[in-house]
Amino acid sequence: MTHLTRVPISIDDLIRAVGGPERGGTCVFLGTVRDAPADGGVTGIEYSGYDTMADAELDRILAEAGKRWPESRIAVRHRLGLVETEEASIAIAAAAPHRTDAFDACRYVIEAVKQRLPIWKKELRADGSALWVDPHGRPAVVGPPSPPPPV
Amino acid sequence: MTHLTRVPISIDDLIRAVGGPERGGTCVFLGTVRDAPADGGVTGIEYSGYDTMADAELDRILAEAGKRWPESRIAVRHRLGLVETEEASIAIAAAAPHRTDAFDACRYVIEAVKQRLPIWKKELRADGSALWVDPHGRPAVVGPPSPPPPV
Amino acid sequence: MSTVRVRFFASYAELAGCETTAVELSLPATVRDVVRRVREQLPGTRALPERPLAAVNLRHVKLDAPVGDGDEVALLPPLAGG
Amino acid sequence: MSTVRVRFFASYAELAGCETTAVELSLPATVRDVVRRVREQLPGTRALPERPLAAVNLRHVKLDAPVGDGDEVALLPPLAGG
Repeated sequence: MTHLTRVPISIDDLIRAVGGPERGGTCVFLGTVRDAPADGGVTGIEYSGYDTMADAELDRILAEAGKRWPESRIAVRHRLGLVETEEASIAIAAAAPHRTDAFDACRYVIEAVKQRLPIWKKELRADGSALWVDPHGRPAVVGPPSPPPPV
Repeated sequence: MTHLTRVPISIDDLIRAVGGPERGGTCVFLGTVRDAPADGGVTGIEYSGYDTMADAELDRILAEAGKRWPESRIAVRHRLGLVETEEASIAIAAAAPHRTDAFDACRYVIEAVKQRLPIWKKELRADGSALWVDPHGRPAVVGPPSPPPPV
Repeated sequence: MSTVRVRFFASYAELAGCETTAVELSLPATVRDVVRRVREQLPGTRALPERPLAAVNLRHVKLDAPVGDGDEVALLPPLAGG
Repeated sequence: MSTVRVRFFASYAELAGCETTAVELSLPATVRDVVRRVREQLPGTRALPERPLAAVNLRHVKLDAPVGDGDEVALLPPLAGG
């Protein structure tokens, strides 16, 4: 089963996927695309990935978390393609009998995702330029966005 | 504005209430009513509260969190009345520019709620009995549920 | 004599047999004095813990907190929100 | 001679001018050997960092990890998931 999607993530579906009568706490994390007015405005981010590896890596991350918090149930979705400002690029839901485990498991997954997921983003600027984003450094201008944002 | 509600909580509305282009991380916590098969099954929980104080206390908790995480925006809803198994009795959403703050602010609110909110719950058992729940101790049988669960 | 309004909730309302009552007492007085007076007035409340959780005017307080005329004092069962 | 498939992503695909290529090399060989061969084959990849992130068969590896015939080697720009 794939954790990657090209359509908006349904938070309700994700919460339902991890819910259950024995799990009383659910922690959800959403990462949303931020605007950057200082850089002339960001209209969206184009996400691309090494799909097969990203999916395998997410499987491994969920398996690790499942081993560490055996009573938890966790689901994750990551967007690919164009994600507009304020939309969620990633959503994680972790449910557990007790809230501490739900928080910790959710946190574990997002930290592992940030460190390990082979996914890249190109910031689409309001002026029509596009930049590959290196979260650890400076973005570099690489030219006009491709493909152009849909109308 | 009241943080208390007698109808199911819309998570999407709560997320929208805290979202914004400068806040890239949103942490949501849901507390849901657990079943307790060992106790013969729980069909729901009847929540009652000291409404005016609960609302004031939630205002104070949100103000404290807002002072501690000034760039965050936080919303909370707590159910009153009958909440059926697997429904959320509480939902908190905290959005912030960075995920650590979103997690920490959300966690702060749920811990404060557990310690300070004047709300009580009566567990409705499958056998028709009802028990006031003391989260720090043993529930005590207090008689048949009132009002009876809706069909 | 001053009057404070006393509110009971959840299991305490069941023990008291009522949800609100009025208590008269001379000032200065504390929440502890209110609890003492309530025990005299409503025999069911003798089953309450020696030192119940309390609030005055919508804020948690200790039992030695002062009360004034017109205050709303609440006696709170163990909290179970969330 | 053995063959490994090499994949480029995002900015590295732009530098390489392609998304996949095949590299031939004699075993034993490591990812570092693959990177060296890629630099010879595709001049654009000389702009890649000395020690790029790499994966073999969908797993992160260090540059001294061995590669075998038929392996899929990927060179990964700084990760930006989440």
